[in-house]
Amino acid sequence: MKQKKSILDENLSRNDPRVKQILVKMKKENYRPDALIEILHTAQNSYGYLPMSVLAFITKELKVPPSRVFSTVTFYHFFSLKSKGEHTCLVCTGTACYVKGAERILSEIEKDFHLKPGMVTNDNKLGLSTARCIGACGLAPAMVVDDEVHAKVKPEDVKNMVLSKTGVRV
Amino acid sequence: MKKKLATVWLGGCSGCHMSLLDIDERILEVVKLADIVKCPIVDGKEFPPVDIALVEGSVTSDEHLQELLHIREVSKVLIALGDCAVTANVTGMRNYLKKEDVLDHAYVKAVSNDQQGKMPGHPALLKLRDKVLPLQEVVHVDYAIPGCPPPADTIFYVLAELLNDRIPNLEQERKLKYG
Amino acid sequence: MAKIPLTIDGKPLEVDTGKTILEVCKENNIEILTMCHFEGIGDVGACRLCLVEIEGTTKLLPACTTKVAANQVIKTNTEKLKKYQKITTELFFAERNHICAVCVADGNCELQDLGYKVGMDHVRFPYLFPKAEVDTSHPSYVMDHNRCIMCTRCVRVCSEVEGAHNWGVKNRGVEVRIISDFDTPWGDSTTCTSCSKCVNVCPTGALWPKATVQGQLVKNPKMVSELVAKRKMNL
Amino acid sequence: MNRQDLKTMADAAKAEHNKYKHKICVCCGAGCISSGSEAVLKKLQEEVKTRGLENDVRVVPSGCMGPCNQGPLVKVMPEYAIYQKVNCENIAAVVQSQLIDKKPIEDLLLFADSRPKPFVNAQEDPFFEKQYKIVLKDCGSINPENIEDYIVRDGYKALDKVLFQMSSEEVIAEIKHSRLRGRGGAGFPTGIKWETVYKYVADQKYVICNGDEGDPGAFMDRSVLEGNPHRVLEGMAIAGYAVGANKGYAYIRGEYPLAIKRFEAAIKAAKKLGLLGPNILGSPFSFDIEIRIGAGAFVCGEETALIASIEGKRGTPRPRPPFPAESGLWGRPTLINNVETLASIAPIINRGGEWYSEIGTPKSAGTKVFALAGKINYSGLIEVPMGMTLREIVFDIGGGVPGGKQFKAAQTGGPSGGCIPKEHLDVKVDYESLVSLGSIMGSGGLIIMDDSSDMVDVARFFMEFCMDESCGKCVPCRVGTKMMYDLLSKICSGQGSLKDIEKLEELAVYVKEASLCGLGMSAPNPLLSTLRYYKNEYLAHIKENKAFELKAAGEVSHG
Repeated sequence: MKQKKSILDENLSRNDPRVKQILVKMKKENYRPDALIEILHTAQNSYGYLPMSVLAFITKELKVPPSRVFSTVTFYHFFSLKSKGEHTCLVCTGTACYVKGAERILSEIEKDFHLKPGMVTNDNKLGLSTARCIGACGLAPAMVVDDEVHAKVKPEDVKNMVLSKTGVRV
Repeated sequence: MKKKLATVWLGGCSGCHMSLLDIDERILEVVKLADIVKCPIVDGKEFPPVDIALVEGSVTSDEHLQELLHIREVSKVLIALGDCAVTANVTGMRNYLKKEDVLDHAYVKAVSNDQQGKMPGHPALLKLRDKVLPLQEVVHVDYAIPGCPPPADTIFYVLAELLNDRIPNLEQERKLKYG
Repeated sequence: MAKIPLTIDGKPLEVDTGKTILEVCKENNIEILTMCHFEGIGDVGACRLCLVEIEGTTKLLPACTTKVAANQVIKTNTEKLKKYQKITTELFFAERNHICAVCVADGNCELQDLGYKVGMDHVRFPYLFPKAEVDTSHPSYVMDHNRCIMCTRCVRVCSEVEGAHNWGVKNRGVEVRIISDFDTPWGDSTTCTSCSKCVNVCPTGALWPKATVQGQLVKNPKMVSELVAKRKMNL
Repeated sequence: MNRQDLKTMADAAKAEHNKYKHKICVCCGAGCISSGSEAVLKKLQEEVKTRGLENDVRVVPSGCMGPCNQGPLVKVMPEYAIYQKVNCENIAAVVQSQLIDKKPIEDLLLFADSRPKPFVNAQEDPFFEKQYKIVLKDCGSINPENIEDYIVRDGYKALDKVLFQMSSEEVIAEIKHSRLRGRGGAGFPTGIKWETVYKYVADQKYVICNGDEGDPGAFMDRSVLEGNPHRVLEGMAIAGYAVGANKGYAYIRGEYPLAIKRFEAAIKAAKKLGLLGPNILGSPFSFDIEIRIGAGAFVCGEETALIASIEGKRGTPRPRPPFPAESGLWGRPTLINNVETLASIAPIINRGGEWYSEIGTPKSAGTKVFALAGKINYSGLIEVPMGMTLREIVFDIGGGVPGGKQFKAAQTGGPSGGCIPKEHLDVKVDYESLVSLGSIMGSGGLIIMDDSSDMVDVARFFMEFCMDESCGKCVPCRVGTKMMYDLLSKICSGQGSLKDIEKLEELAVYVKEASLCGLGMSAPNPLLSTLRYYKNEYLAHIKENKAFELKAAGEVSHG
């Protein structure tokens, strides 16, 4: 078949500190294909998400088929192909939080920031996601703003909480 | 007493009615046992109570919905005739698109010489529903004869059985045909 | 090969050890419905059509991946199994957009045949009408996701037999889709060898050669089975 | 380090610890940290120093103490006084009155705001009094990041015992004798599982710790991994010795960064002391552990899916047999045990299977950790003997339902379980009794609902979960959960019909029996159990349907 331009033709700079992190991890795992998920974790930590060029890079370095990488990435909720935003707001929708009104928190955020789960604001400042349970059930309803867990969240406090933590303007 | 039979044409291409006509001379056996009291080619405004209603087509508009609900109420046996009635078929292919986009494509964007690219908006026109539904998702259906069109032999078999007070069994390979 | 006794549908049989229930049934002309199974490629037990009842086990087990064992009492045609085969078939039809009237595989489709076999005259569950793409970017073939039933035969034949690994599966749950490379157009694939094996093993009208019209699809599924068999012969 | 070194180290550390008059534990579980306990810890350390008490008082960060929603919690030993909602402002007063004036501040004691009179010794509080801690025994009392703390409390004694005094067969016999059953949910006898893996001959075997605690509403494994990682590590090594495996994997949810960090630290510390790695304690047995971080897929809690995930693939399950005990990770015999199961091993080896088997009920021995949450006064982490009634758990330990509302249902087993209604509050909680009520023990999430909960919506909530988490491999689960979810949503929005309930029932039984793995097989449970106990609520939703245009669907009389 005639070769068209492919994502695999793109090259990343090996001097990029983020690429270096991935390379260090790959070396540590001996470039074993079964370490793919571990390597994807590292890549997502350094980039915040998984750009296609990074997936192509990993594919080439590990010498695995592209379909294997893409099918694995899209299977796990943790991995994201899109930027999650500079600041993240994660609302737990586990059972305890559901019983204690996580829906109301979500609708509050939708009202204040025009965000639905999985969306990012137009300026890429704030992203909203949900989790199936962050294991803080005793503190339900819970939400995480930029890695900090907030317990027993009241819907009416959500707006100020997000604003003060992230500095995002509405 | 002679039974009463009706045939109906909802969202479909009338191909199922053509297939019904393909039972050819056997139609004489049918009319021996039943009067065809309502049919797209029989003039009549009311839909009277019937023993058997053969319904072609899917539910695509509010009018279809009202009609079908009425037919269900006045029919002893309701038969979904053909793939549109049974699966939504080609008429249902707009279900994965937005209704507005479909209309836009058909009336505004399409090359047309009679509408000047305008959406028809006369109040007498029927209103499309967001989703096209096969009959069983709206009312209870007693028998379904799939096929696009359904085989004439199967249509006749089902009618003959019902008109002779027997229960047709469609769950046989040779009676069923999809597409 | 050592023989073991077992009973299938009340029939006492002596069969080879190490074989699957499906293999034994085929040898003895006992019909088992299958969809994800394909002679020559590995079994995954995903379609659940070949489920059988085994005395002493509460779970229903797939005939394609379960090995025979001595003194098993197997039932393949109970009312419960027939009912479940029918529901599975209905779910297949309801999941994607199987418009037989405009499908290249009409009349030559394993999914249609299955429907006739289980006597499905209509689907009792609501159709999902998902939005599914049609990929026509490959110079010779088309991938129509509307007709795909996720049997993954194409994925397996591509990796196990051809060794190209062009196909994969993305997402999960009802959102799963067959992908080429990075979910990129099939025509842009860097791994596809255009060998047509996937097209020939596809049970429905999801994969087909271009310039095929409605109802005119001709497939050669035996090609793959025979290829695999010949390779094993080490000629 | 050899056996003698371990003993010497334990004795020295014990003597060192005994020099202090008090030990103050500041809960640094994920829950209390989110309430600000790390700042409290720092402030407390300063406070102790400023008052010159550093030779009398040992301040340690600890794992979870239990009543998570009262945090940050501070425990003063040996008095066993627990202070709740401690902050940087009031910590000085606590030190002053508790340690110097020897007069506890009643207003700050645990449950001071809800009990008529709080308990000066928290062990006397019904919340703790009714519990029986085996798995959680050291959790909340030791610094999880300090291996010495664990060793002082008989840590690694069981590993030492099996390595030098017991054969593999004897270890397995002891576990079988204890009647311990898998705590991951299904309750398969642990000893038999170990024996099966032991019997297969292979060049390589594996032990996997399943820490992919995916049930929404469950945080037992997280708390154990965060609060006492060495106990799990020791359990894995003992399991490795028993089944003949020298390599272990700990698969931990990516959502639990603290658990991962502490378990990593525990592995490092154990390796440094020779409690992990080649020739453990100078014995011929070698064992190494690697962490694998989950990437957010509930189905990976299923054995075969978890294995696929460790192999770096999509976490889709495959049909069993063959079971992982025969053909698991990379086709080798593999033992997979849940965190709580592994955390129960060391006490059983130390105190004997006989002791353990006498706790609980005839069929379900031992204790079970529950994560109590939802509409309940005292939510948190508890451990009770098997066979305790639901009423005791909800009302005696949990303090009942808040806000003057009525108890309506207890949900166990998460999306794989069911709802237990009021009339079964006196059920003795064990594996069999919960199954007979249409639920399952599950991994230990226990969510309490009050009369404001709409049970059809609860069923919809769990079905949505299963639908999202279905791997998509087999037809019944992939399409069936979606169909059931759509039907439940239809009913919830008032557009349902009686026919929809019939369809739901038919699909539920089909998905339960025809699915490939445990996720699909149990996905209909919340639906079936709510249909069983709250059918009237389904019917009430359908009655509302009159207002909708599609009302005739399925309700028209015919024939």
